[in-house]
Amino acid sequence: MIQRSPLVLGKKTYETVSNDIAGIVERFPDKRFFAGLAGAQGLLLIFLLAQGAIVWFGMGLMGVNHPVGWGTDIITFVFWIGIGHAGTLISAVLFLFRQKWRMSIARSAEAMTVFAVMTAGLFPVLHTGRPWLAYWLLPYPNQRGPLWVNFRSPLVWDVFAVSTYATVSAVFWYIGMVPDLATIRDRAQNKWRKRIYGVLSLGWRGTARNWNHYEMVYMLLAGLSTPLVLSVHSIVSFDFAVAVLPGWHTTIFPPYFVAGAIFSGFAMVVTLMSIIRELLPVFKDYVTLDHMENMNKIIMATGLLVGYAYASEFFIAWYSGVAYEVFIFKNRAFGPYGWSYWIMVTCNVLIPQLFWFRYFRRNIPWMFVISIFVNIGMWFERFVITITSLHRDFLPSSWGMWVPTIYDFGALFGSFGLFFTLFLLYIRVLPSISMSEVKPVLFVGRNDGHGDKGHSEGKHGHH
Amino acid sequence: MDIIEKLIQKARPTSRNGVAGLWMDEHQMVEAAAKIRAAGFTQIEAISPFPLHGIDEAIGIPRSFIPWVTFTFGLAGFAFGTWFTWWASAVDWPLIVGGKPMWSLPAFVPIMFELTILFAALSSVGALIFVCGLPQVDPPVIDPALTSHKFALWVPEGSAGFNGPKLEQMFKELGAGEVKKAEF
Amino acid sequence: MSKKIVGAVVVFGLLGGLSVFVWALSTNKVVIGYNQGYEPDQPIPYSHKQHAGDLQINCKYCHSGVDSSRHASVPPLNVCMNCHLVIKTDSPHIQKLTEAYNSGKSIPWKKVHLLPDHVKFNHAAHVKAGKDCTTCHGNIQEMVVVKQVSSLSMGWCVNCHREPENKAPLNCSTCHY
Amino acid sequence: MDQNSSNNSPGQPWLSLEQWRQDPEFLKLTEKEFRSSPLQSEDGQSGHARRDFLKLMGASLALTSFGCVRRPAQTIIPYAKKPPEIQHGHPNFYASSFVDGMEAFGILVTTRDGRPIKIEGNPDHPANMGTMSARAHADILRLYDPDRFTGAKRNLQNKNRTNRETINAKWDDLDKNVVEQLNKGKVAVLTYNHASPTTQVLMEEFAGAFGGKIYQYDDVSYASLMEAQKASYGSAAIPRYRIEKAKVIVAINNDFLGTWVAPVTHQRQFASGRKKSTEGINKLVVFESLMTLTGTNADKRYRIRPSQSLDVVMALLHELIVVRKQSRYSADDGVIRALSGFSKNREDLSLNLGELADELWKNRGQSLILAGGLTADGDFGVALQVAANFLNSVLENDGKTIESGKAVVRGGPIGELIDALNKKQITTLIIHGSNPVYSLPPGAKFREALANVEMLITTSDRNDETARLADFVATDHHALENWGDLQSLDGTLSIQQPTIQPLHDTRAFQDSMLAWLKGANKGSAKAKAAATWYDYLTASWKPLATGKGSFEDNWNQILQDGVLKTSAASGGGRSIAGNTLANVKPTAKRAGFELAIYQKVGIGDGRMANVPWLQELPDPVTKVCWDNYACISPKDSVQLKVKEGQHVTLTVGDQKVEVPVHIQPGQADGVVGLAIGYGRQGGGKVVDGIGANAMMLAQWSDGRAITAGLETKVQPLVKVTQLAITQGHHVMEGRQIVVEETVADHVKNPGGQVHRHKMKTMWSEHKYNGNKWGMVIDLNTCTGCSSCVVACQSENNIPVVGKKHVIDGREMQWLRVDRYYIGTPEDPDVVHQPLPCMHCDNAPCETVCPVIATVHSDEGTNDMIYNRCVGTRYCANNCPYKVRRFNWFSYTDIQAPRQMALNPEVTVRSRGVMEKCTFCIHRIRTVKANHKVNDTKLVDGDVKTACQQSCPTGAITFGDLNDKTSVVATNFESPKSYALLEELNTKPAVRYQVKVRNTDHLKWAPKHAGGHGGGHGDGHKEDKKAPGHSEGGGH
Repeated sequence: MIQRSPLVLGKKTYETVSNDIAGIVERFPDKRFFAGLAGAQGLLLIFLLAQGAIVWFGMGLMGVNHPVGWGTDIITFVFWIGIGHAGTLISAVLFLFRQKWRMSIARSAEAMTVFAVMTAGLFPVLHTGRPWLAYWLLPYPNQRGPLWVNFRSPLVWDVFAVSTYATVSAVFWYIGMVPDLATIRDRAQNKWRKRIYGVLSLGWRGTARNWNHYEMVYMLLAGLSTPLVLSVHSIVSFDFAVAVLPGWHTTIFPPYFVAGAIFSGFAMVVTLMSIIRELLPVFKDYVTLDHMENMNKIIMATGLLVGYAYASEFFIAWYSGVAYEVFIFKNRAFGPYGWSYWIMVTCNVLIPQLFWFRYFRRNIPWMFVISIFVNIGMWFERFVITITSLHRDFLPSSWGMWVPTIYDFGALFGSFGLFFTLFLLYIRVLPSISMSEVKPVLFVGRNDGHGDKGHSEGKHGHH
Repeated sequence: MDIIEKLIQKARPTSRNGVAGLWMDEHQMVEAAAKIRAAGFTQIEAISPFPLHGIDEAIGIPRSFIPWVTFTFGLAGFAFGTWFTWWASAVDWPLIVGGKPMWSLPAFVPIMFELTILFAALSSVGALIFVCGLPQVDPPVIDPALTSHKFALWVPEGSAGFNGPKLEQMFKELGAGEVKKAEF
Repeated sequence: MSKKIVGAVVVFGLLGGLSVFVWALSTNKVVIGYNQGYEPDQPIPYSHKQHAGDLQINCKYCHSGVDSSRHASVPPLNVCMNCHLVIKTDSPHIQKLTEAYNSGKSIPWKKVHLLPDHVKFNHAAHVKAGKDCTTCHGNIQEMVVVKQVSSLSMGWCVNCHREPENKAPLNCSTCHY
Repeated sequence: MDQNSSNNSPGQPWLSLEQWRQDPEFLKLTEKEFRSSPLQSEDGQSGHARRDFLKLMGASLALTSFGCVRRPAQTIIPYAKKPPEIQHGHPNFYASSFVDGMEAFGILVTTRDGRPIKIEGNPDHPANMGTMSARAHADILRLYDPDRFTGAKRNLQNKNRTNRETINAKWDDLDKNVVEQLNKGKVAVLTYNHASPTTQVLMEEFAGAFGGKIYQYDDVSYASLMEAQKASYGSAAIPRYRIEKAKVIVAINNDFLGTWVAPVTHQRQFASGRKKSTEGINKLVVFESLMTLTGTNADKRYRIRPSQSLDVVMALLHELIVVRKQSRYSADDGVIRALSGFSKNREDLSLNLGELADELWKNRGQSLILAGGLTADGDFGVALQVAANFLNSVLENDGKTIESGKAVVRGGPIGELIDALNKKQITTLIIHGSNPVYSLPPGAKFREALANVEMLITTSDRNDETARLADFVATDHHALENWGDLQSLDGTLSIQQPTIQPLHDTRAFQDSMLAWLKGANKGSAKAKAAATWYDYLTASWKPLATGKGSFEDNWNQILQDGVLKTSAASGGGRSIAGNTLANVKPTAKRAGFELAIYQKVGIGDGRMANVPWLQELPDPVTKVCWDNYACISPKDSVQLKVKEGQHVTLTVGDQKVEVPVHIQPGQADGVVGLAIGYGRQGGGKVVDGIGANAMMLAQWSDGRAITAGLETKVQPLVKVTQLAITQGHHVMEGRQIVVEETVADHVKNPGGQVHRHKMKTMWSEHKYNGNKWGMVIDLNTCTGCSSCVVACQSENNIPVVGKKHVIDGREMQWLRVDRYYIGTPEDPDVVHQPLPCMHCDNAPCETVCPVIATVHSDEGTNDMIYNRCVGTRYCANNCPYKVRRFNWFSYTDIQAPRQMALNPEVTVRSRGVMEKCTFCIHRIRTVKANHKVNDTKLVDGDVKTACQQSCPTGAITFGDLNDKTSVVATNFESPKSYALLEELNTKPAVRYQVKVRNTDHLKWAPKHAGGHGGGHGDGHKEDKKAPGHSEGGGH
């Protein structure tokens, strides 16, 4: 067995772990936090203004037109949904693979998932011409006959997939948080804090019988979330793959989208963790360079997968001999939107190659910059898919161009405001590292006195 | 204020008196639990800030039944998804959509799948909440540190084979840092 | 344990109630938001009970478009005046009618049965299919003030179209275009 | 002089300028004028609230309030006294007539509850046989134009008519002033071609009574054509062209299919010769400078400069008479001498016309030479027409493909009027129906000449350029508000009857003339007996409306028919007056660019340019709307280093205009084209400020506007504007979109060039047991005229979005006509393809709609349920034909009273919903409901879509595909038919029939773009060179 480095630095004990993590919630935040929150809320205000104007005056404020019926809203929807994959992946898939290094980042990654899916979920609603009627997409009994929805439409699949995903990942996140909320409750000196966290913790008592069921449910949720997370981006990719459009109508989309989602999700986790490590230095003990390096390795691997998908799309287009396909891919790379294609390739395939070098994998500023590039690249991937396929399809007469307006920028950048507002609030009011999961692996890789490794290992999923 | 207090008091779960022992080290506690059980104590509760390896065997907790709930409801979700998509599209109001058959089974698979997962996941969580008796309002706390860094064993008075003094004695012998009568 | 039972009863009771409500809504047992029962006062208190009920005037005498047009049409005042030039001319209401007729100003009747603009209903086709006026409008011959008896919701239309004996089309474009 | 009398003093209103400024009554009047100005929307009160039909508006569908607003209550206001012919929910049709330039034809006006909502062609009228031009459809919006004058106006002018104040005039005051002035004599009436015989009689009577003279001026003049007819045949009448009889048609700078003389008739005639695709299909050879609609339909097309038009005719004559020694003139020295004078020009022309000459000679008596039009109306304009007449007579076409026509001369030429004005022989001028101040070249100095009249009266319906100079505006009715009669070029008499009470306080010009005659106590007994113009008209028709019954019966019958069926004159032969070539002299060679002013198919002479439908109608050739622009050839654009939309200054003499450039493939090098009808300053809110007035560059010579062959300097500027172009790309990229066949191929194997696919499906298809609606569009007869586009827009309440939104790619027309270039940008072939919703059996749009807002009916139509739509736009993305249109904003806020033209049968769409072609489902529903109610059976031809009804060439057939005997079913299954993008297996219910080009080889053979295997690599080869403005400024 290879001697591994400790998962948690700083010779923590159970008590100091509680102090560290619950302490973030218990202390009054510093100025940097409020500065960050103000910035995020400024962006959120832009989002509200932009989307409010669009709802009030019409979708025409954005750049969408004929033939490019989908623009920033859908691109950003897919972008955020993609981001929302890393959390469940870390908490569920890595859990099933017994990856102990997931423990300290799982909670924040899950929170990121929930907020990203919330942000994403707004876009399909707001991109419709009549968002106030978006509830018609739900198959609820009604007085129209009743009239149901079209279960053949990928958008209805989306409704089911995204809402199931949002529900399950929120529940997963919350159930995981319950014991930690109980910790905060029991530590609370302030009556109201005790009450609020008392309610949030559902009165969790931590008996062995409860832990028995709890662990089982946690594993079941992880097991259910794994196919779910794969299905969600597969179904989002069906939005495109089920259409007849050249450039959309491809069978490679589900795995390609899932790989891209993991790619972008991990990049976003790296981005967030790089920020939080600076904002809350206590995190440095829990989210160590080893963690970051692991994630960077995954980014590089999925980056290669995505690069493979880009290449195979071109190959298949050529190999199929369908002129429409051939044209659309030539147009992608060398047409009027060719620049976006090359931004995508550079950011997603070329730049992550730096992670072949240990230096870049373990250097926080570098990985921060690279993760930002990956985020940009992944936004442009969806841009390339959406815009370049739509703008020149079957009949040349209906070809056109798409030009963004300030409302497009408002919707895109504003959505970061919503996401970061939620995330920053989460950091301050909820246990941002899973104490009940970190404590069992506290001594992994440590040679100091307390207990032997074997004892604490493999507590989860023992059954 | 008082009203809230009163409401909380009313809604509190019923608790029993018993004897609790508190440990700082989880391994000692697990070993102690096995020994106490061997000594004939029943209805032992082990309280810990995180799940403990080996405690189930130590105090005789059987494997959780929740997977059966998950499976049943997952199946129900699948069945509901299959039936509902068929009924709504082909029976209740059949409409010609894209030249596809009224019952376009391949197109309904995503719905069926998502409903399977949704039903299974929510039922599992529902079962957890039900079986753990959650939510509980202001449950009794033996020691606030039990959700942080301490570990406790607690045996209720009146349980089969209960012997207060013997228990206290054993707790102390097995390394409990603190032994006390406690409501739980 | 008793608390759990109370909780379970409450939860299942709510779920059951919701299901019944939803079932009632979608089968038109209960109607929300469709102005069923709307019964406005008209500028002249014209009584269908008196004209169609007691006097047994055929509906088509006034609503002449009903078997030939999409609209049953509210009669022009000259139809009223066919009789009321001589009948009950001392009534203040009839005097109001006569005045409106003579000045060419007409009467602003309150519309009772209101379909949204995106619904196209053809009276003639329904009359041709053998539907009696009362099927939708209720016992109009007994109404002193006309009241919207049917919900006129889409489900109400569709459920009648679904009856096999009506052989009515169920295309969306039957009514919406 | 007291103030009141000065106000009313007709002779010197401009002298009272200072006085009336202090007059409170006048101030009040001016105030009122501005308050009730047509530019402000709240004039509903004074304008038309009093109209009867509006009482019904409350009941008849609050059209603009689409949505679910339930209460507060609406009211039903029935008629007090219902006119017996009106039944709520049923349209009434009134036969009437329409005149546009030289063209007059019969129309049927659909009215709902007393308001006209749509104009259709009158099937009984021989000129159009039920079909229509785009402009005729647009006439309905001219009726509801908010910029119309709401009554008589008076302008208080200063001495030079450069400054004025407009006030409302009372008709009585106006009449008093006018009559007083008329009694002074020296009267002239300047009229347009109103095409009305009875109006002409009245006008002549009127002019005679006041010792005046009638002059004629049309915004687009056919003076040179008529002059040449007179020179060649002794009569200035425009002849009747029998294009359907011609096997070879040669058009020399003549856009007879688009704009010249009577395009609707010409299109039908041309198409009937086109339909004979297996035997004797006609051949159209076009020589032209610009790319016109006619040029796009050419089988063989030559590019010439405008000044070479005459050379082409003379070269053909030379080939026939001198080279081939054919015809009776082969020994005529005079003719040969005239031809020899052109040897230098023939050399410059350097076209090999021998083959064409042979073909013409072979088909003599079955050929037709059409020449001239604005684009060839240079100083050689008359000579060109004379030569063309001569060529036609050499080819023995007189009496066969050309018959003598009815004269349409309404008065003396305008040149004489200007002379008379300058000589101060006229003190009172009445201008009726034309706008010479706008459309005469500056060189005519008409505006200056007007300073010499004491009183100028116009009948303008708006505050246009001419009306602004008038003292009185005796605002005329719109034609749909007025009685009248029209005579079309073939002599057919038709009736124009009002279909609505006048919307405003306007008066028919004929009534004005009668009133003024009465006021002066003059005129014939008939005029004196006539209380109204209607009386005068019926009195005049007494001798015509003969038949079995009484006059009333016959008159009513004529009103019902709309046309006097016995009146079409049979055309006669005619003979040319010998050698008419003596005066035909070679034209001087031009240096640099030659100007070619032209008419657009949609805008025409600009008379209806304030109708937004026409502004937004993409030009059939350029696909640009909302602008005029300088067309230059691709080669010239390279030389001048200008790009699409870059501004240039065009300079002719000392006149300049600044316009953006449009690079037009197929245009002759060294030519710059500019459309008329733009640069208006008084046309109305829609048109004002758009483009530049092309006539500013035209010259005035010999009483004729010279609009072509003028040496022009083209100077590029820095400024670039985007042109609103509706088509994104202009070549087919090697895809099977429009399939062309040569005649030889087509005869051997019709449809043989179509690459067909064997499609397999995974599941059984749905059965359509009742009706299954389908459409076939014959690309061979479609000329691209775009009449269908406006017909659809009018029928289906389709909004107009404006230039900005068209540039953004948000045009709303449900039916678009795609135009593709084939071959090189220098010399492409052109094809047109109307593209409605395909109503695919396997519709991709339906599959992806989450809320079932678009589904199939059991009659095979793809229905769009607006009220269910939430607007995801997924359907539009997934439509391979891109026919779906989204309401990006709320387009329901239509300026009053234009909303009165809305069709109550069709739901007005709100913001955020998708819409598209419905196959006119409301017409299907109405017809089927009527059959049900009347216990009758649906037969083929009962249901016509709006586009089908409007198509002048009958290229669109529609009906029940399950009825195997129907025309559409036969066409649908014909081997000539193919489904667009068949390889996608969408199974469209619309099919196209191949285009046949009467040529030996095509410029490009369609390659197949879909599925099976390789071999398509070289499919784009030719296209590489093909013209493509890539994105061309649109979108």
